[in-house]
Formats: sequence, structure tokens, C-alpha cells
Amino acid sequence: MNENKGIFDKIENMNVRIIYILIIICIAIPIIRPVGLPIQISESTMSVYDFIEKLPEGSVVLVGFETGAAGWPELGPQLNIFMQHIFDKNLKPIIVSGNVDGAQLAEMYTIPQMNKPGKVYGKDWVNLGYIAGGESGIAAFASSITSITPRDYFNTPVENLEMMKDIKSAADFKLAIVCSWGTPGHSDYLRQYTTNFGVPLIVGAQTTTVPGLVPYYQSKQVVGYTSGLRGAGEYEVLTHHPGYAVASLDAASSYHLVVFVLIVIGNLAMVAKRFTTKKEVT
Amino acid sequence: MAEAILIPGKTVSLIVFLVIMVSIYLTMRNASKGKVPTIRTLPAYNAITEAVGRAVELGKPAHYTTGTHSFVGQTAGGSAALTAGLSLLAYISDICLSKGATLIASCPYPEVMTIESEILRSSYLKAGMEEEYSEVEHLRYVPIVSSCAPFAAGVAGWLEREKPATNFLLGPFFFESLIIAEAGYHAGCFQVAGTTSAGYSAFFVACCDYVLIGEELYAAAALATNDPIQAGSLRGSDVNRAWIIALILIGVVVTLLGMKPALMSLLSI
Amino acid sequence: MSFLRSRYINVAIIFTSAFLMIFTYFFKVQVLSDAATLVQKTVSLFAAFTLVLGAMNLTLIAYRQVQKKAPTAPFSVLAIVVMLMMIITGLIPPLMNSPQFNWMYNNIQAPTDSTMYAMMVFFVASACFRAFRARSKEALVMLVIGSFIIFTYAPIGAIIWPGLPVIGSWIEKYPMTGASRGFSIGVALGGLGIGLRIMLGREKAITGE
Amino acid sequence: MWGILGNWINAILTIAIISFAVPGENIFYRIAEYIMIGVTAGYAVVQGIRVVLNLGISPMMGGQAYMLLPILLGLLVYTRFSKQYGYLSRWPIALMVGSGIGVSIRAIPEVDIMNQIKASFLPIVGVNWDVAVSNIILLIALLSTLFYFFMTVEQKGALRQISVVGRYSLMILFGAYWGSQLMTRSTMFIGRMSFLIKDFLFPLLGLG
Repeated sequence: MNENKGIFDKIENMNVRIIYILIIICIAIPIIRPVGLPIQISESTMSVYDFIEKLPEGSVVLVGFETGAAGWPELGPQLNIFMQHIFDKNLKPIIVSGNVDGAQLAEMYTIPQMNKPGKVYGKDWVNLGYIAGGESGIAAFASSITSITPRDYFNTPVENLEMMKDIKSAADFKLAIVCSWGTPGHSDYLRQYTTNFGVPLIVGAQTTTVPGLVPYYQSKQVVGYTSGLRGAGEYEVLTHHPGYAVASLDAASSYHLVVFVLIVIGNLAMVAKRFTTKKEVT
Repeated sequence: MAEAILIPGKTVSLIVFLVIMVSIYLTMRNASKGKVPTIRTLPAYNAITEAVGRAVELGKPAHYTTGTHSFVGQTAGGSAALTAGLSLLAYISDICLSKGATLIASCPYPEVMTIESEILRSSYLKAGMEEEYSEVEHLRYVPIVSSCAPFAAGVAGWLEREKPATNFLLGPFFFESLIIAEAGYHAGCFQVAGTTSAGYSAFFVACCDYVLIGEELYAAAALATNDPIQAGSLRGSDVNRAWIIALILIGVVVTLLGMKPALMSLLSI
Repeated sequence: MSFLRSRYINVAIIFTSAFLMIFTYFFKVQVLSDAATLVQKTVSLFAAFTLVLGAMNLTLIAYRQVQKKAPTAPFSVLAIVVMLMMIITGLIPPLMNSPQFNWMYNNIQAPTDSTMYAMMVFFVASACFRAFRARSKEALVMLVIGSFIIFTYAPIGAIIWPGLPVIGSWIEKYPMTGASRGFSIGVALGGLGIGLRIMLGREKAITGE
Repeated sequence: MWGILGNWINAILTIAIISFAVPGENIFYRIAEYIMIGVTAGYAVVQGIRVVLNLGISPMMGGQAYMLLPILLGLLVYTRFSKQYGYLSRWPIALMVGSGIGVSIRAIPEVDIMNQIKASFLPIVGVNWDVAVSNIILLIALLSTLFYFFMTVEQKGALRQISVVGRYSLMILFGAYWGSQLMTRSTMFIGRMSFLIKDFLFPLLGLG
């Protein structure tokens, strides 16, 4: 009996480094050799796609790159595929960020990857850079764009940008998309753009924020949302641009499986230990 | 003279805003005049004394942290939770001193550290043990600038080395919540935790013995400080919760009777 | 000059600015709306000033550590050196757009920042293994629901059993939405209460003594 | 040349931070950590300077002389390092807090309360039985969670029973939050591993 207990104890107190190595391996293998597990399209992603598909050509779309480099692996794929879809549909995106380095990420990791034949900066898209001041700054941007971003990311005065001639406030946006890893996040966008100016909102969420977001989707305040890398993968499939997200989801799957197995082992060890100790007492 | 025009579609929202603000203001005023509402029993709050007792029994220190929030550049909610956490620090420190346990606090920002140091010092002063307080011994300063990871790693490492008897995690938390709570669990600490965010409460429920969920943290702070204003504000929230519940029930019944469109248009003025 | 120190000035500033924002949301008065925009613009400017505070704190910490000859002093000095490199490359025209600055961002800031965050992958796994135990009925509910959600997000769930994501989505759509809504209504009420307390100067940590 | 060097630095820093997990705390992790602290702080400084230039200094030079006042007030933020004049730093902070609270609480009644209430008027007759049951479950979870957070009423009798249901509803929410954590956390790490394997290791080994 004691031997058994010893084993369970050992399992329960396994060195964490073993778990860590296991994780590195289980994530690395599918990256080297992806299997390509099929992805089901969820309803919320579908509603995002449908909404963007129905927007008339030339509509102005606000895209909030509300992330830093740390959130990029999860939000970047979503932003990239949204932007690609926007360019494909000939919509006109305005990039902004309430995060110090969001606009930079857009310029470095998103724009160069886009397939956008014939599109010209300033005419077909603009990057207005960083909005300081959190929700207050967003409120100011919504009521008057030039009050808070007099110059764009490249320090060109906004009046000189052709696309911005008729765009003065959030009332001119046909859609707002936000991908956020904290504040400002979807709630700030809901309060400042949606309720105040009636701009429909699409959220590219971190999976962790989805439980807090679903009530707003169910109440139709949010048009649709995609959740994390999974959402990006679904969207890549929908728009026929399979890329990074689709390829990386296998690694996510294997990680989830390994963690689930770990949880089961941990719990079994706990139950078994309790069982053996009980027997000893009686 | 410019004319003030109510923006169309905002009538109901203005009424709701005023109802909530006025009711909270009234309950706060009532409370400050002496009609302090009683706050319900919170098992986690009562567990604080038990937790300190355990530290005395084992002759080991108790550890306390509010997480990696500061007052600058945070949301109002984060600041409020931090204030609640700091009120509880004062309360816990008083109990520790009266029972003879050592309390050690960890914090990541200089401005929060100054406040925590003041709280601990005045607690020692109240107990008449001013000489025994030393900022170096009772406050661990783990500096960070943006990411919570260094703080979490620092505190987790300390917990595993020192194995304190009790671990308090009360305040607004980010992701450090999981790392610290898990390290505490593994070090065998009796853990009392509380935070206002749903996402991070989940970690606490899994790893800690007692948890203050959401507004329970504010309630615990109100109990700890005996501040009538805070208790009054909680009462105000409850009053509004009551009409919200009633309105939901009415809405469901109206929907059942097939008159939902009428109610919806009434609520959308 | 002692009246300048009084917290009533802070409370007056907070109350007036908050009231302006709230009023212009419900009522349309052009003068006040313009004033609100000006205030918001000023706030943006102030926020930009606070962005420098982190660097100042860092310098202060490094200075103290060097003075005390603390073991971490060399690291802090390194942090200051890197910080200065970042600032100098950033100021090379075009402002924040020079190739040097972009290089620093792409090869130093982005990888360190995101890897630091990515480390959580290990901690989550070890926490799941070591601490997520069905020790009580509540923890059991959490574990079971969590497992369904895990396999709703990971594509492998549908391969193990097609019902897994179906159940997971149902949980997300109904019971979880209800609970989440209840929680967020509570948070909203709490937020309004805190807002009122701050506006009235009852939150001393914010308005000062 | 700079591109290759950059890639190497990128990879070395990434590995240095990962080395905190395996084999454990070490000097390379420490160095990478402080480099991160330095660059993030530096980036914020540059961004701050840029906003002050764009929003403050250039309008002021361009004729809006009144912008001098916000700039001077903004500088008061730095008095916090002084014992004597530290209180002055509370003024700009007060404006930030006030404006922030104002813009956030003004919309809360609509976004987080009324619209959420309206979305809860769910049909329980005249729909398929499964939808009806699901809607009832949603309402039970919603109402019991609301009841759970009654703080100034002693929870006895029926209220206690409802609260217990509320607590289990919260556990469902927490379970969902916890389950969703894995996806986010793994994604972050996958991003770094993809870089290490596909953009660093493969080219180094001459693989596609």
C-alpha cells in the first residue's frame, strides 16, 4: 500500500521542468510537421464575414490595432486576415491604436503582407497612429478626428490625405473593428463608437476575453466576433487565404490535449492517493 | 444663450443614469448619517482570522500582495480594487500584530510601496511596536515597468523558498494571479484571495482556500474599514440590482404575453 | 499657498471634467461639446507626459541601486543603456520611423515583450497539473466546464468526438452568457458607484487627503 | 548584414527568456528581462515626445498660443518626484481621472445595463422546446448570479438557495474563462516557436 501511495505522491509532485519540456516538444512537432486538422466555422465568425461581405465598396472601416507586440501572435493573424478581406472588398481602412506600439505593428507586420494591387496610401488606406489618453482619447477621436490625431503615422498632416477629406468623425465610419488585448478594448469601443455614433462593431478577441464578450454578441451590440487564433483560422478558411493561423492551430490542438491529459493524471493521482490513505486508516 | 437639446434616443438611458446615481448618492448619505446597512457574512472574510491563526500556530510569516496595479494610468475599477486591497492590508496587519504573527508584503511599484509602508507603519504604531517595523524586512519590493512576469516570478520564487503559512492575494490582479496562487498552493500556504475580475477569479477558485469574488472584495473592504460610505455604496448597488431583476422578470412575462415589441419601443426612447 | 494643497481643488477638477463629459453625452450644446473635445485633447497631452514616468522611475531605481552597489545594479544600468538607445534611434528623423528604430523594435522589443508574455504557456500547464483538482463540488463544475471549452476552441475536440464543441458552444451561448451578464451588470453598477464616489471626493487614494 | 544580425539577436533573446522555464532562472534570462524593461520604457518615451510635439508644440507654434497652458500643466506631472511640490502632480492626474470617469460612466447605463436587460427578454413559449429550455437556463443563471451579489442582505432561506445556484453559475463562467486561457497562452508561445523554427532554424539548416 505504501508503495502505491509513494507513486501517486511522486506523480502529484512531478518536477515542473518535465512538464515544461513536454510542452516545448508538443508545440514544436506540429509546427515542423503540421497535420492540417479540419476547422469548423463557428456562427460568430460567420456573422463577421457576412457583415463585411455586405458592406458597399468604398465604405470607411476603422481598424483598431489595440495590441502590443506581446499580444501580436494571437491578434496579429486576426488583424491580418481582416485587413486582407477589407482590401479584397475595396473598403477603405483607417488604422488607429490606443496602444503605444499598435500602429507600428500594423506598418511592420500587416501592411507589407497584404495583397493590394493598385492601392495607394492616403487614398485607399491611412494609418493615423497612436491615440493617447485611453478612453478619453478615443472619445475625442470619435467626435473629431483631427483634434486628437492632427498628423498620421508618417507625420503627414491629416488634411493632406485624400481619403480623409470627407471623414470628420466616427459618424462617417461604416464599421469599427477592434482587436484588443486589454484596455482600450471592446467595451471602450462599444461605449464611444457604437452607442454614441451607431457604428457597428466587430471584435477580434483574445480567447480569454470571449466569456465576457458573448453577452454583448447575444444582445446584438457586437455584430460578430472571432476568437483568437481559432477565429483567425476560420476566417482564413472562409476568405480562401489559408495561412499562418491555419498552420498553427495543430500546435494549439496538441498543447490542449497534453494539458487535458495532465489534468486528468493529476486528478486521478489525487483520487487514488485519497483512496489508499483511507484504506490504511480503517 | 445656447439651447440644450436632449439627444434623441438617449431619454431612457439618461433616466437610468439619474436613477442609479441618485439612489447610490442617497444610500451613501443615509449611511453616513448613521443608518449603516449590515453587510452579509462573507466566509472568505471570516477566514482571514483563521488564516492568521494558522501563521501563529506554525510560527511562520503570512504573505500579502495586491498584484501589479498602480494608481497611475489604470481604470477607475482597478484603482477601486486596489484601494479595497490596501484597506484589507491595514486590517490584516492589525490582526497579525495582535496575534503575534509576522506579515510580509510584496509590491511592484514605488508609489504603491510608499502607501503600503505607511499602512504597515501606522499599524505597528497602533499596536505600540513602532520600533519593530522595518521597511526592509516587512516589504519586499520587486520592481517592474510593464510586464507582470518579473514580479510574478519573484514572488513565486520567494513563496517556494520561504513557504509562509498563509498567503493573501487581495486586489486587482493581472496574470500574475495564477503564477502566485499556484506557487502558494504548492508551498502549502493557506490562501485567501479576492479580485474583481471574473477571468482571474477563476484561477483563485482553483488554487485558493477562500475567495472573494467580484463585489465581495468591496464588501470585505467595507467590513474591514467600517466605512459607512462604502457600505452605503454597496446598498445603493443592491437597490439598483433589485429593480434590474424586477425589470428582467417583467420583460420575460411581457414577452410571454406576446407584447414584447411595445415594451422594447418604450425602452428605446 | 496652503489652499493649493487642499484636495478640494482635485475634487473640483474631477467633478467638473466628469460632469462636462456626462452632460455633453446626453445634451447637445455646441459650446460645451467643443469644450469637452478640448478637455479630451488636453487629457491626451497629459497622458503623453505620463508616458515618460516609467523611464524616470527606471532611472531612479538604477541610480539608487548603483549608489547602494546592489547586485542588480549592472542589470539596471544595462536597462538604462538600452532605453537610451531606443530613445536616440526614435528621435532620428523621420520621428519614430527611422530604419534604426524599426530595427530595434523588430529585433529587440517585439521578441522580448512577446516571449515574456508567452512564458505563461508553461505556468498555465503546470498550474493545471498541480493545482486544478476537483477538491470540491464547485471546483469539479469548473473543471468539467473548462474541459468542454478547451475542446471547443481546439480543433482536435471535434475529432475526438463531434459532440464536444457542440456542448461547449451551448454552454457558452446559454448558461455562461447568463452568468457573464449577471457578473457584468454587477461590475457596471459597481463602476457607477465608484465613479460617483470619486466625483464626490470620497476615494481618498485618488483625490488625496 | 543588419537583417541577419537582427534575426540572431531576436532568436538569442527569445531563447534566453525561454531558458527561465528550462533549465531555470539564469543570468541570460536576467539580461533579456532588463533589456525588455529598457526598450519598453524607451519606446514609451519616444511615443510621449511625439504626441506632445503633434498635439501641443506644433499647434502652439502654428498660432494656437493657448496650447502653452496645457503643456505647462502637463509638466506638473513630474512634480511627483518632489516632496515639496508633489501635490501639484495631482492636478493633471485629476483631469485625467475626471475625464476618464466621465466618458466611461456616461455610457454604462446604456451599454452594460439597459441593452443587457433588453436582451434578456427571452421567449419561453412559441419556440422549439430545446430553445425554450436553453433560454430558461440562461435566465436562471443570470438571475441567480444577480442574487448572489446582494451584499447588504443576509442570505437566508430562499435567497440562500438562489445564491447557491448563483455560485454554481459563476463556476460555469469561471470554467469558461479558465478553458479559454489555454488557447490564448498557447497561441503566444506558438508565435515565438514558429519564429524560432521557421524563420531562424530552418534557414540556418538550409531547410525550406
